[in-house]
Amino acid sequence: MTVNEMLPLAVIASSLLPGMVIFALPEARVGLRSVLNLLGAMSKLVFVILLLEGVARGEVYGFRHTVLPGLDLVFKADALALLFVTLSTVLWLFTTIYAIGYLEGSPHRSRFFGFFSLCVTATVGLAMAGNLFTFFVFYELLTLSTFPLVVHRGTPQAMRGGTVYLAYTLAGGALLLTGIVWLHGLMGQVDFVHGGSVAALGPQATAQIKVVFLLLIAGVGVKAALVPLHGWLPQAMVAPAPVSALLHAVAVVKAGAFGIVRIVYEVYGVEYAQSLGLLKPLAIAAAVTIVWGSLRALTQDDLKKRLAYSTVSQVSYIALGVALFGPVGTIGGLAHLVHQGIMKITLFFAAGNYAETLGVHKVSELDGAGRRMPLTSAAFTIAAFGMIGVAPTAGYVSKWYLGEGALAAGMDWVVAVLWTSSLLNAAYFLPILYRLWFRPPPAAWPAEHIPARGWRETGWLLLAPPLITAAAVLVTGLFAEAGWSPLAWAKLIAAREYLQ
Amino acid sequence: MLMLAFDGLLVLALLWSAWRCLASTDLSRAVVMFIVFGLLMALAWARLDAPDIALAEAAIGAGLTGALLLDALGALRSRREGRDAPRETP
Amino acid sequence: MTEAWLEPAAWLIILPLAWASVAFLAGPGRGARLAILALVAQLGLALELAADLTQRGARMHAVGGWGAPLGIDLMADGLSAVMLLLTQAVALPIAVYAQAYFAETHHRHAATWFWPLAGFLLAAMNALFLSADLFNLYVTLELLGLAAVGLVAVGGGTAQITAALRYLLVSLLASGGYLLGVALLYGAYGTVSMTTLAPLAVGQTPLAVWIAAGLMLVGLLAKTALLPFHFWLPPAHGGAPAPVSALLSALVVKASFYLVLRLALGPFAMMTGTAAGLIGVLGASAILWGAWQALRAQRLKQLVAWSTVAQLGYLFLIFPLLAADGLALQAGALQVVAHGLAKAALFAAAGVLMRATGRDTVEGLAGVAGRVPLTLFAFGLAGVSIMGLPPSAGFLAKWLLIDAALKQGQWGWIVVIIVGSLLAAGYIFRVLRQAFLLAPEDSHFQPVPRRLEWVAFVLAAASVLLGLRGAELVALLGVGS
Amino acid sequence: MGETHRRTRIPAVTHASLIASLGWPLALMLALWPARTRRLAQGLAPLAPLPALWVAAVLSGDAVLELPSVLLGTRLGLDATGRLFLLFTALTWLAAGLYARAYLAHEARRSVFWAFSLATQAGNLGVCLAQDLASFYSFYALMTFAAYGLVVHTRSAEAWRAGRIYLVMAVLGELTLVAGLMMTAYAAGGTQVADIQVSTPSPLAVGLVTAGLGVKVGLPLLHLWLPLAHPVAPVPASAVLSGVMLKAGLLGWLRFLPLGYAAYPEIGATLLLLGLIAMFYGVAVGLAQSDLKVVLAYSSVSQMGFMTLGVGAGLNAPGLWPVLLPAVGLYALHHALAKSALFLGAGVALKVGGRAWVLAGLALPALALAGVPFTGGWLAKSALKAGLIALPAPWADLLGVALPLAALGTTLLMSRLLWLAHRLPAQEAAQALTPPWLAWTAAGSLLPWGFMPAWPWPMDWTGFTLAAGPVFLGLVLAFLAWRWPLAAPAIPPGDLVVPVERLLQALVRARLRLNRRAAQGR
Amino acid sequence: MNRFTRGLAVAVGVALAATLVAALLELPAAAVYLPGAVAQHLAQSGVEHPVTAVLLNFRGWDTLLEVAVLLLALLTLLTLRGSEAPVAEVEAEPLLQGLARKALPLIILMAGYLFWAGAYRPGGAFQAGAVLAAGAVLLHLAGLLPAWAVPGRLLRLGLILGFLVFLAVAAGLLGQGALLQYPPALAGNLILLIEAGLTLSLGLVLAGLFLFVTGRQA
Amino acid sequence: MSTGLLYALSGVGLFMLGAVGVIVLAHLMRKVLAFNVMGSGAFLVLVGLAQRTGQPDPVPQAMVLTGIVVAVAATALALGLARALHARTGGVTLTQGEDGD
Repeated sequence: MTVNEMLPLAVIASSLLPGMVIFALPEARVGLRSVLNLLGAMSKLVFVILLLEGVARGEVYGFRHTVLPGLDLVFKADALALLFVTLSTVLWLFTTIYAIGYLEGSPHRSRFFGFFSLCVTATVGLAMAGNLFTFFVFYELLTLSTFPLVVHRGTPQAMRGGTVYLAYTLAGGALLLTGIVWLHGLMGQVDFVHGGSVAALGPQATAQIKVVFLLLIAGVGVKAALVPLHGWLPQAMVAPAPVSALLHAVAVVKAGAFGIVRIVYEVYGVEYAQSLGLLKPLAIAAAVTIVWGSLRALTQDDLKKRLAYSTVSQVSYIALGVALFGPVGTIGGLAHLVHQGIMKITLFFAAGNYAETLGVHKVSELDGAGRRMPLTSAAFTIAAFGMIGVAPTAGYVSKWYLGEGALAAGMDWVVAVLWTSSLLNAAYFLPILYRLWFRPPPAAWPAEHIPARGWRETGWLLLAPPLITAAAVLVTGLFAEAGWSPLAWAKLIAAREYLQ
Repeated sequence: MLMLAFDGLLVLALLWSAWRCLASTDLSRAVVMFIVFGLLMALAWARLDAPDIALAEAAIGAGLTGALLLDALGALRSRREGRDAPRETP
Repeated sequence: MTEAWLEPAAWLIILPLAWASVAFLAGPGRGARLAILALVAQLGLALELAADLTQRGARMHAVGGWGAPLGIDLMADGLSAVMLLLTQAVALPIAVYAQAYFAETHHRHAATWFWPLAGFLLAAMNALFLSADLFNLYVTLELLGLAAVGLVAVGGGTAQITAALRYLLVSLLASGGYLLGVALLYGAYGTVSMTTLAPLAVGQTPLAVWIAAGLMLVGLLAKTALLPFHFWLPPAHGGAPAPVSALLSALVVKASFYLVLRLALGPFAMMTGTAAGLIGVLGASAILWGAWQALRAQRLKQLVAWSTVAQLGYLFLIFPLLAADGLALQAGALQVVAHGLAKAALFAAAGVLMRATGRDTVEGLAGVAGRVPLTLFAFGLAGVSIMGLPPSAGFLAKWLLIDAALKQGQWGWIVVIIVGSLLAAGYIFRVLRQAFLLAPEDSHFQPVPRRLEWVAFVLAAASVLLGLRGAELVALLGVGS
Repeated sequence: MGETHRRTRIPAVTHASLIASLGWPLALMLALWPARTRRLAQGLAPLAPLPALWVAAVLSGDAVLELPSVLLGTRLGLDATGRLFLLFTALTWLAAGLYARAYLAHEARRSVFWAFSLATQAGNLGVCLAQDLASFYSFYALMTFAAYGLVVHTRSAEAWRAGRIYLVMAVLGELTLVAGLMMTAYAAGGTQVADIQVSTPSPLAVGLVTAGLGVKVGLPLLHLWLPLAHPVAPVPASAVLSGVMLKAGLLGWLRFLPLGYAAYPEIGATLLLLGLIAMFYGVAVGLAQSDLKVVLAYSSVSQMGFMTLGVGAGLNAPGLWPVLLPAVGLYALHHALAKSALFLGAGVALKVGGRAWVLAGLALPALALAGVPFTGGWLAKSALKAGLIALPAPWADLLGVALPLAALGTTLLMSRLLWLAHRLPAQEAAQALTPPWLAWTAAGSLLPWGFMPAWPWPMDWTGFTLAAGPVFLGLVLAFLAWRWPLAAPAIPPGDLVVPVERLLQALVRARLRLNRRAAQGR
Repeated sequence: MNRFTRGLAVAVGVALAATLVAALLELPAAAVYLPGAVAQHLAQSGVEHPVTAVLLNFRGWDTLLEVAVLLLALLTLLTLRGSEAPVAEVEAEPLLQGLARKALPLIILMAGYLFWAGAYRPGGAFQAGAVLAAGAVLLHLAGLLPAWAVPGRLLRLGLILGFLVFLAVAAGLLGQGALLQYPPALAGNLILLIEAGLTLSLGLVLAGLFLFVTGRQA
Repeated sequence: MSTGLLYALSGVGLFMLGAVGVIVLAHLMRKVLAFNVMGSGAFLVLVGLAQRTGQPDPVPQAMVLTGIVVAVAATALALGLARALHARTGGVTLTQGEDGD
């Protein structure tokens, strides 16, 4: 086995193995568990950096293992995969730090961190999947490994959330499976290749191919929380904050969005999908989701639920970007994959900080929290502005490219969608900011757990991650055109997708 | 021809005894009918040039099975309830 | 080639018979260590046989040196090798499990003759998988049936005895039908050797043979608990002690299924079309009905047993899909193996959960996630295979099944498969969900031997990881077909 | 995108100055956060605009800073328009800052004010320097959102209400602007101002940009926030809000509308019409006000109408733009200076009462606004008029009548202002506020002369009469109104916002009732 | 079981029987004729009686497994009765006792004959074992032989001996090329050995089916 | 019609009689009896059909011997179970409607 084959596996193993060991660890081994966690996260980061460097040089990384005749488990670490892998890896590191602080002293931590590692394993595996089958394998693994995290608290509410989550995702998985097998039956192994391979089937299979597309998109659309398949996401918010932060804001929904990207670009091929007229419905679905999610977010008082509906809305930007036929929209969508991740994770970190530090879970209880926790609130503010799309944040950049892409694709109405969405984003984020900064704090917080010490308004493990990610929101937006930015990477991918 | 008539009668007897065995309302009579049936079967085996089976049928089918049935009949007739509470495996 | 006296196929039957006898000789409750030791050897033999077959193709072993049709042939091909491997692979861990399980005073009475019974059971299955003679198969079926009934009865409670009796009666009725079928076939062709019979039956099929086929298949379906003959299974499998349930659900029902498959591929190859479709419909109904019942079951083991009813249904979906491409056959074999491992794991885990909570209800599981996490993980892993989620072997089975259905344009089955998987997810997660609940204040948990937990885990992990090695299994299956 | 631009060798000092002009206010703002540096930062805060002033006044003309990796390719620099705007912006902020130091001497939440003020200032200055759309929008957004803190600074009920309305309108405006900019950039194929000014975006894009920025400018119907927000802010904040921040919108028009390159007759006509309406509407509603600062705010609506006319004319007749651009610039300068002086003065009047010297100090910029000859207003109006009368048929005549009438209105409004100030009861003696105000008033009256374009207006009596006549007539009317007061209808500040607000409230209440009913039904 | 299902079962049974009868009446002759093969190979089987030859040589494998079936039934019965001691003895019946005492030697003799005769003519281990078992049952009924409790080591050995011998022979002959492949020279003796073991064990097992169960309540 | 065939036909009748009996009869003893009748029927078919030409066939005869032993084992087992059930519940039938149904 060559290095180029092993490196993708190493990326997967670097979270899988620590996770397995952690499962077996007794509850009390906090130190060892933390070391294992961080070691895994760090080593994954190192592997990913090696991959990034290699891919930028044009190296090809991949691995293939035959499961059944004509059915291979394929990994490939191409530029697109690495976009997602890097995002997950970096955010996993921060979230792990955050989770160590967040869950300090709570029960069942071995289980939590075990499944947490498994989730990340699933996410990177999914990102590096080289064919539909492999994608599906990790797609389902992701479902399974997130369930214990959703129900982690063991309350009836958590159970309800978990049940809804499962019902949606498993049903989605079933649709996806049907689509995959169908396609498999039509053309054998469906590897992800630039420009897609379905076009080779020729015109007589068009009707079937369209149905398969519907199945596949509906399947991944559940995780991507496309309306009306989004019902699980707000329910899954009963999970602990780090879970909501990394998984539901980033990993799981992104898995769906990422699936859409792969299916459109590398299974169907964007030109072919366009010629079949499949992109416009997708764009419409994404647009509806964008607006609907925002509308629902408006009326939520529970902070995490509001953020969840916001996720519903924001993730569809990615699908929208994909559906905009042309490189600019693609760049916007792919950049948003990263941008939304860092913005939303910041928001969830902050929400978790309010909950963990002050016992505040509701928007209406946030009055004056900015004075008590200025750093957290500053991070929240930056991310919220990012969500609205205010320059110079990351959100602005992705929205800009989406808008330009829409115009280039002749879908001017998308600009109106973006406008509406931004307006609604402002309508549900600005009141929060207003409460944070401009309302007087209450006499006492609902349940203040962590006292402020000097400028440290909460535990440093809780404080550092949101600050770093908030800084990233600014930096990725501000230096969007720099060579190392997510946007630049997205441009690289778009160039490869559209030039080949 | 005579043998065929005998065979016919034997077959009828077999069917009849089997029917009685299953249909009679009295269980002990049923068991007795079964033993009769077994013996008739032994005859039938003999008619089929199968003396080995006839022997086995007489000894095992009618004899041993009959004894088992009679013994079980006695046991099942006694309407004593179980001494111990039924054991359950959790 | 090994010496003749080292023939693994023969030893796979002799060995369990021998250790069963020795265990009997050794006295009540004895024989565990011997059994485990022997099972290690059996697993080795099965592997050896599989390796040998892959290298040199299928082979016959003429018992007594006569050969069919006068004598009895043992036949080892890919399908039998797969079944043999599965049997030994499940039996070994379950034996380890049983040793620890019955060591508890609470269960000791059940263990008196467990080991000889288990030995005969395994011997019966191995003999069945190797036999190519219809009457010999009848004897192995009876041997298997009585051993299984005996194992069901070892629990000793009213429920178990009732279940055993019902199981026995069904089994006897079924083998009666089978025997009559054999009688008719012998009358029609003058032989009971499958290899001799197959070309004859295909060449000329009088009405009596059709009836024989019907009788035999119906009998076997009843033994496999295909809907509507499933009624005996949930009490029998749900009521027996955990290791017994594991053996029964994982292996015993597969034996009669194997026979159905053998017959359908061999002497009764003429039964296609409507008959196969009918079996498929029954399978589909079993999938749905079994899963539905599992969703409603109050008791944990009952739930797992109903799950068996449902999962067996998948096996019968392959009959309408059997085709030259072999996809459906592969699907069936994979499902047998996947379900075997997974169901053994589920029952093993259920045994642990019951012991930990002290009762056999789904509701009583609240809070066990914190107490026996490994077991729960095992339950979940096995569930993955049962639900047919990747990368488990169960997934590969369902994949192939869907693939086969698509290839033949029989869409209906796909819907059934998918819905069945979702229902399976429903009942598996019903358990997991309950386990993750906060433990009620008044609950107390008993400690459980670690070995029980690990066995469940190993079995479950095997059923999932096998999904990565499906190619090997399929290659083995291809030997001699 | 940046390739098309002239790359010139620019000394490091230029880069440093450009960065400092924006970085210095931001650095001061951040320095307010730690308790250790807070006092120092507060002390230096009034001087925050100095680097910008240096850039505007001293730096050579082609000062450009290109940062291709920042945002969508950032280009900061100065052109003639930018320099003018930067100059009066920096100056006004300087004056307001010095004024604020005295104004806030006893204020507890000083540092909060300074923080928002510095952020707003950085945005405002940045807008002047931005030569590409992304950085312009970034600074513009920074300014808009930070100014919210200034609007609600007093935390009074009116302030919250004004803040809310300000924010809603601002967000609507920004989003519309972004949508318009997207289309514009798409049409222009780049994000640089230089690209956009020579492109022909779709009328929709132009309309969106116009409307988005129009919120800031206070176009009629988009002005609703203005009369609410400007008065409730602390006086120095009002001065910059009304004085220079409105001009940021104007600058946006100048930057992102292809003025002088492409004709958009319909949009131009609409703007002309809206400008006209604004001129009179501001006056009419302003006259019905009884709060000094509200009157001034409506005056701003009215005055921005003049500049709108200029831009509208430019869109309508691109050929006129070379004449119009300096006039609009001059008008912006003049209004910035006069309006901020008036607001600062109003603040003094509210503190010390309607003393004579206060009234005199107020009268100077008030007369300038009215366009009395030899004031900055006169210069600006003359310059604008020179451009406007060259418009095609209906407009030239219409404006020929409307402009003097508008001057009459302005005079009336200013009289009303003075009258209201006069009625203020005398309170404290002169204050620390006074020196910065008076100095600024003086500077403001002189500065426009320095930016006078080529002599626009025949220096004959007709001209004087046309300029002074309306003023005189207005004064007479004002006198009459003083002697024989009419019962003017009382229009609440924010005029149309009141019914709109009621409607929205009713909708929200209905929605809540529905929710409650649904919850009960469950 | 409701009336409908009963009716259905009866109807299906009758229909099936009728069809089957019709099918049998028109069944053509079988293609394979095994009796010929049996006769042909009888000489090499080691016995002269064809049924015994089939039972213990040609299809000896069936017989081996069949013995296991018997053992299994016994095992299950043993499992069921658990470890409880037998209940009170049956009352002795003088008349039956006398009969039994007289019949016993006769029965043993008959069993011996049947066992011996099996090689040449009808008879064999099964019949002999059955006769032995019948004798034991008779003894029990006469009150001369108590019901059996948990089998001791010796009894266990007796019960399993025949099977073990059979199994050992089967396995031992693997070296010949296949299970139960008797060398022609040794075939007769080996079969005799097996039959001897089986007669003993089958007698005990069949008796056990009765004696382990009878007279007790569970 | 040969003797073999005649007995084979009667075997069919016995088999069906027994099979229906096993299903229909409630009392466990009767079920056992019916099972034995059924088995005998099958044996008759096996031997009778093979010998319908009139020639004795040792192969099915040996099979039937095996079958008889199996049947007696099953009978003993069924009776043992029935007795155990009776001892525990006093019942002599399989009550319906338990978990399974």
